[in-house]
Amino acid sequence: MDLTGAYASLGSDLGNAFSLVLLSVVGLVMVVWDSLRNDHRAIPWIGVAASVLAISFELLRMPGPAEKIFYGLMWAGGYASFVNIIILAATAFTLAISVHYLDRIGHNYGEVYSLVVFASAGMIVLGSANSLITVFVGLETMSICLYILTGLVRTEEGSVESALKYFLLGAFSTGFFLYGIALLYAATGTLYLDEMPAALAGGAGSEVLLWGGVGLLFIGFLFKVSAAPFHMWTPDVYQGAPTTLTGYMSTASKASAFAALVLVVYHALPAERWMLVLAIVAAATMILGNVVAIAQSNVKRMLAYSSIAHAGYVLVGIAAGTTAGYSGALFYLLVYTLMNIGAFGVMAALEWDGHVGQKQDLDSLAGIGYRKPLLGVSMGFFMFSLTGFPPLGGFIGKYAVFAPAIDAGLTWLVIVGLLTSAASAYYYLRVLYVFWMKSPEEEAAPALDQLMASPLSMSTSVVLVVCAGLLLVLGIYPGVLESTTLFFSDSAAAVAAIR
Amino acid sequence: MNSDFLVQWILLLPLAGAVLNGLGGLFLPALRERESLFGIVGTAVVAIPFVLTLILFLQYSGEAHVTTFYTWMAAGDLDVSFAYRIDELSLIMTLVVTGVGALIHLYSVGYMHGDPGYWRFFAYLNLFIFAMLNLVLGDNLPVLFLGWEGVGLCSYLLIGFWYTDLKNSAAANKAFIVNRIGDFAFLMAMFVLFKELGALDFGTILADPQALSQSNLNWVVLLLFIGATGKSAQIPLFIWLPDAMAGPTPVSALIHAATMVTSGLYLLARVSPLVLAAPQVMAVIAIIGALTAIMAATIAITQNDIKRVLAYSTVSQLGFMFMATGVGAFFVAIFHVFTHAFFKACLFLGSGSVIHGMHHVEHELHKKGHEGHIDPQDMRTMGNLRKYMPATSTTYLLSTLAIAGIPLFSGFFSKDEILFKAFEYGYSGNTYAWFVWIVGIITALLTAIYMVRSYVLTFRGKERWPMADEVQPHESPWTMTVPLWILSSLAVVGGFVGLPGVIAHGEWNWIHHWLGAPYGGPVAEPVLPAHGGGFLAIEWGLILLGSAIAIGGVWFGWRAYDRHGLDYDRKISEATGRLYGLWRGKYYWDEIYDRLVVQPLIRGSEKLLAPFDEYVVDGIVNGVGHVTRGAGQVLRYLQTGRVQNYALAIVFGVAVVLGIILFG
Amino acid sequence: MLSDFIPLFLSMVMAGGLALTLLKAAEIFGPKRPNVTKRAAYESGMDPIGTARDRYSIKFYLVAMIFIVFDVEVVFLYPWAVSFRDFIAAGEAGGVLAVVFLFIIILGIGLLYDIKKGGLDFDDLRHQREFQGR
Amino acid sequence: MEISLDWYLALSAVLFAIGVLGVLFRRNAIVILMSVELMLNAVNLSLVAVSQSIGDLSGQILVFFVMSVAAAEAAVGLAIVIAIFRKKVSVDVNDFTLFRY
Repeated sequence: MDLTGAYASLGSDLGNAFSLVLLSVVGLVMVVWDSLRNDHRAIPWIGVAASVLAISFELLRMPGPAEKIFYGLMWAGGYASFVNIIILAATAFTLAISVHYLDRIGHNYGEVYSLVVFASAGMIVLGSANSLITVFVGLETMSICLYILTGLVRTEEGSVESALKYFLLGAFSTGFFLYGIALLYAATGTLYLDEMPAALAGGAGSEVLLWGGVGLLFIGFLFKVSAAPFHMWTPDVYQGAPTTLTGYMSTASKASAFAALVLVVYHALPAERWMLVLAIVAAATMILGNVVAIAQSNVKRMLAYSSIAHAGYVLVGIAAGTTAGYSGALFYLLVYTLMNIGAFGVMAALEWDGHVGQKQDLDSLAGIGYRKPLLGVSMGFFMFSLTGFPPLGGFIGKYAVFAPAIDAGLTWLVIVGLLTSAASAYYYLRVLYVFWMKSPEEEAAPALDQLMASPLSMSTSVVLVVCAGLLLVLGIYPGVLESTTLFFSDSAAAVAAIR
Repeated sequence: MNSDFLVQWILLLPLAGAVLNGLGGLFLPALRERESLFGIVGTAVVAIPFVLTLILFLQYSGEAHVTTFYTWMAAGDLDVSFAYRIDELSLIMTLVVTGVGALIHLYSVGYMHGDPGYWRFFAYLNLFIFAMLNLVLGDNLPVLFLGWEGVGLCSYLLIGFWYTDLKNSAAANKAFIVNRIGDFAFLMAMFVLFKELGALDFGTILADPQALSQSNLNWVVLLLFIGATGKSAQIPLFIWLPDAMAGPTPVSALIHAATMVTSGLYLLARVSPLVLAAPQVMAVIAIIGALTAIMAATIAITQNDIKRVLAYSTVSQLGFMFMATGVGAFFVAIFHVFTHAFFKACLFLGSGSVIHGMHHVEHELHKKGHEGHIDPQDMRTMGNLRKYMPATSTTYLLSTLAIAGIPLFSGFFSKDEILFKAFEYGYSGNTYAWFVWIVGIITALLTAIYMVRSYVLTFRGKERWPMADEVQPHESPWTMTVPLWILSSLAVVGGFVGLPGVIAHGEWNWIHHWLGAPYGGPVAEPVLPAHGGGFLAIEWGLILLGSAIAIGGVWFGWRAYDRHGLDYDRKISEATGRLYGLWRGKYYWDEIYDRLVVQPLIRGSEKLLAPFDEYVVDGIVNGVGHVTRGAGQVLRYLQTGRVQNYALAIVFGVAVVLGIILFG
Repeated sequence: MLSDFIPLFLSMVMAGGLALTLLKAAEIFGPKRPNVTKRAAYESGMDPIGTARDRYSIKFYLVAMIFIVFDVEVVFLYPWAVSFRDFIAAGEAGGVLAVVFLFIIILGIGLLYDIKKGGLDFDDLRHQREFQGR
Repeated sequence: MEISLDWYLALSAVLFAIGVLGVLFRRNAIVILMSVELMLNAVNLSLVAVSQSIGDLSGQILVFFVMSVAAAEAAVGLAIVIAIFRKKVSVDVNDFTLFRY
């Protein structure tokens, strides 16, 4: 075997994968720091600084051409940069809002932050993968960190229980996912995504192995993005996990899993056979998520079902099977990340020691808007955006995924989407109604006063304002949407050049 | 001055006011006590745009001017820009919105004094002005729709302003839900237009009505009209407006009388070339308008709540305007919008002043240990207020005469023009217009009667509240009376902008020349056959008839109620028998909706599903909501909490996915 | 084309059938003649004292777990060892050594964390309490 | 005698199915964990067999990753099971239904 020049491209590869390398190194530094100093004050801010640095790198890298790095295992630039920005932003926001929250619930350990950073590194691998190996490694790095984070509050029965559920079902779905990889490998003879079309064109493998493999592969993704009927872990896990980390799970991990799904269908599967499956799953997901969310009185659980519903909207864009649909889905993920991190951030700030807040019952939060105006106003932004009201980002996002689906002939799916998102207004606006238009109950007053005594932390306020502001900017200047379309022509050109 | 610059500030100032008042009040609780600050900011950000609009108006060259700030979304065919159109129609609407708006803001400074939500009120009101300006200035349907939704939202927030009272919240919800039905029709119309024409800006869609097939055109106009019935309170969607009186009175004056409720008329006038090309739909519009007008007028006669009388009067007057629209007289509809804005705003503000006074009475009575509770809005406890509130009384009387259509007052010119146009349209061979005309004549008579009734019961006769010799109301502060005086003077002279055709052959009908398409304006008109020389005599005859009806109505009402007071209601009720019950019961619209739509939905879902206790609110969408909620209640029980059931679901999903992908 | 799916069906049926059959078979055919002696725990012929389900110290478990993880990670060194000669031949020994050392350093950091957090301390009660208390 | 690829794939399918059924029907959380491991190893078998039959090494590389990931998963999984055993003194998954509906 000739290995001459095996490391020739290592330097430029490491440069291209700056965010990944930075996060991994910073994660290790955080572990070392935590072991030697046991000082959890500085640790989260190292992570925030690294994420911000990585975001600025990716912003500069994004307009450049997409390249394959590490022997074609991963992509860098363009599409990958955009996905990395979503993940890194979610990471930075989560680290910043977690500090105060974890302090209050008494579980502020250095490990938490390094686990978040490691999970993000896994997500970056997943979201820019060009090989099923990297998809698997990224997915598992992310998942294992998330299992631990879910069970962070070991002393709470609910937290451990949700960790167990998440772990068992996650491992179960990983089994199917891996089996899908094996079948696809048997059918195409390669694990590289962009080599699959050529292998299929050569007539290799049998139809059953191929499509069985694709189906099982989808299961893994659909589980991670909590699409129906693979969603059932979501409400239980989201309710049990620490609130800020729930926000992180519901956004960054979904974004990267969706990004990988788009990479798979865009690079590896030119045929249209999978469109119907995704369309049906999308319809089921939207209906189930929105309808059950209406019946919830616990805000965290309601937001969990809402995040299921939003996975459905993203799937609509992907099911369209066009580059416009993929770029719409990407844009939606960006918007969704901002609004969901924000919504969970508000709920985390409203969770306080005392009977009322911990239950996260909607009615216990009556009239909070006037007492904590920043939380009330920013929650207004997030809820309106989640509902899809103009001029906020959520509206543009819905447009971005629904319009390509109509072009692709999936009108029935879009009608389902529009009807269910109209129904979603009921439960989102009910939150605002309770926040602003309802007077608090007498018995809740002492607990509320206790909450008022603890001021909002600076970092939380900044994150909420930034999220709300970005939603408004994306809603008023949706130019970003057009730029996401470019990734696909870019990548396609790059693929063509390599072939 | 550069008109782009002016338009920009006309729009931005109210928005800035809303943001400043809202954020300032929210985040700086210490500031909330300083009412004058919010009042001054709130009023100035509407008054300055009024001045800017005046400048625009005076330097208007006769050419429509479109200002595009930036393109919001451009994807494929769809191009949505923040573009605003300055032309004759939008200018006149902007003048009304900012002018009347500024006066009402000024009035609110006094009216809302002492309310803990003072800052919130001005923030909402400013936001409303911003949304309304988007509605009237927008150059394409999406921007118009943005404003349309915005005013709906502000209306919701302001009706439910005193949200601690559950009744107000219910009224706000009702308005919101009913309006959503209209909005849905509006959206459908936009969808059809976009699908057929590929554009939504007025320049393109109005360029050629023939670009649409006749059936599509009919649908578009009908759907837009349904949208208009929601916002402008026509049959069958008018039921929210009387309940909307739960909001503070300046809100009723601004939103539910002068501006927002006329937006349906504005919309139809804006797309008048399309409407004219759909004559069948025009007939529907005219007949609905006529029926609404007479129905609301008959209800108004029986009401005792001063604001409800005015609310039904508004519904009735809006019916008049739709009558005009239905007979192709769009500019007359806008003319009536214009005059109605003055006298109805004045009437509402006057009633607010009265309520202000009666609140004082209630307060004093309470202090003196009086046991009973009086309703400060009930005319039965008022009487002889002109002695205590002379300014309010005079201005209310002037506006009453204006709405009744006494010659030379503003209402006379606009209402008479509507009746004349209906007659002329019928004369030109459109049979339904005769019906409209006759209904219009009767309604005009009823209008004069119920308005005089409300004036006489409130301001004349004897004091009817308890302990009247000890406790008396007093006149409101100047911030409230000044707007009353200004509005009432406008209500008196405002009609001279549209002198009837018999004078100088219509040459002095300024508003016709300003708006009408034959003179280069944006509002289309039907081409009617030329009439013979005798028609001038008919026109004079109609004017005399109109004057006679108005004077007769006022004379009758005055005689009846000044002499007999409240007793006369009983006489009317005896004379009309069962009909009176129907009127008093408001034709049982609410009950019918409840029986036919709301109850079946609720009962159906209750029988099928587990009992749910909360949020049993009336309203059609809430009924649907119950069904959806019910489904949610059932589906959530799939979530058993057992990990192996979830795993089973995954396996089921695997089977489905593989099944579809392998065999599908 | 349906014939294409026959192998899939067959393998599905076989898979499901065999699994169920084996589970059931053990239950049905397995002879069951329990008596007291048979049901007792085997403790080198002595009578069992107390329950066999005494809980062990968590430390055993911790060490076992750490051992498994580190043990399995070593699997990545095998391909390296096998192809090391090829790398030397290609003149890339430095590069591959650097990469492997990086790998080992990362494992080392894991070990460092473990030691510092008291995962390997059997006798230091202070550490133990801190570690378990969380 | 050469054993054809189909037999490896069939064996792998059988093992995988046993794993799935184990997850679905066993109550003990640790046995469920073992069943999951069985599923992963069934896949490993396929991967190695396919890799061998088409003469491509990447399948076997993936197997290394699967093995190390499985070890890490087992560590985390057992830690979670221990944590929940301390709270509820049970490893029966049907006892863990605090969150539902």
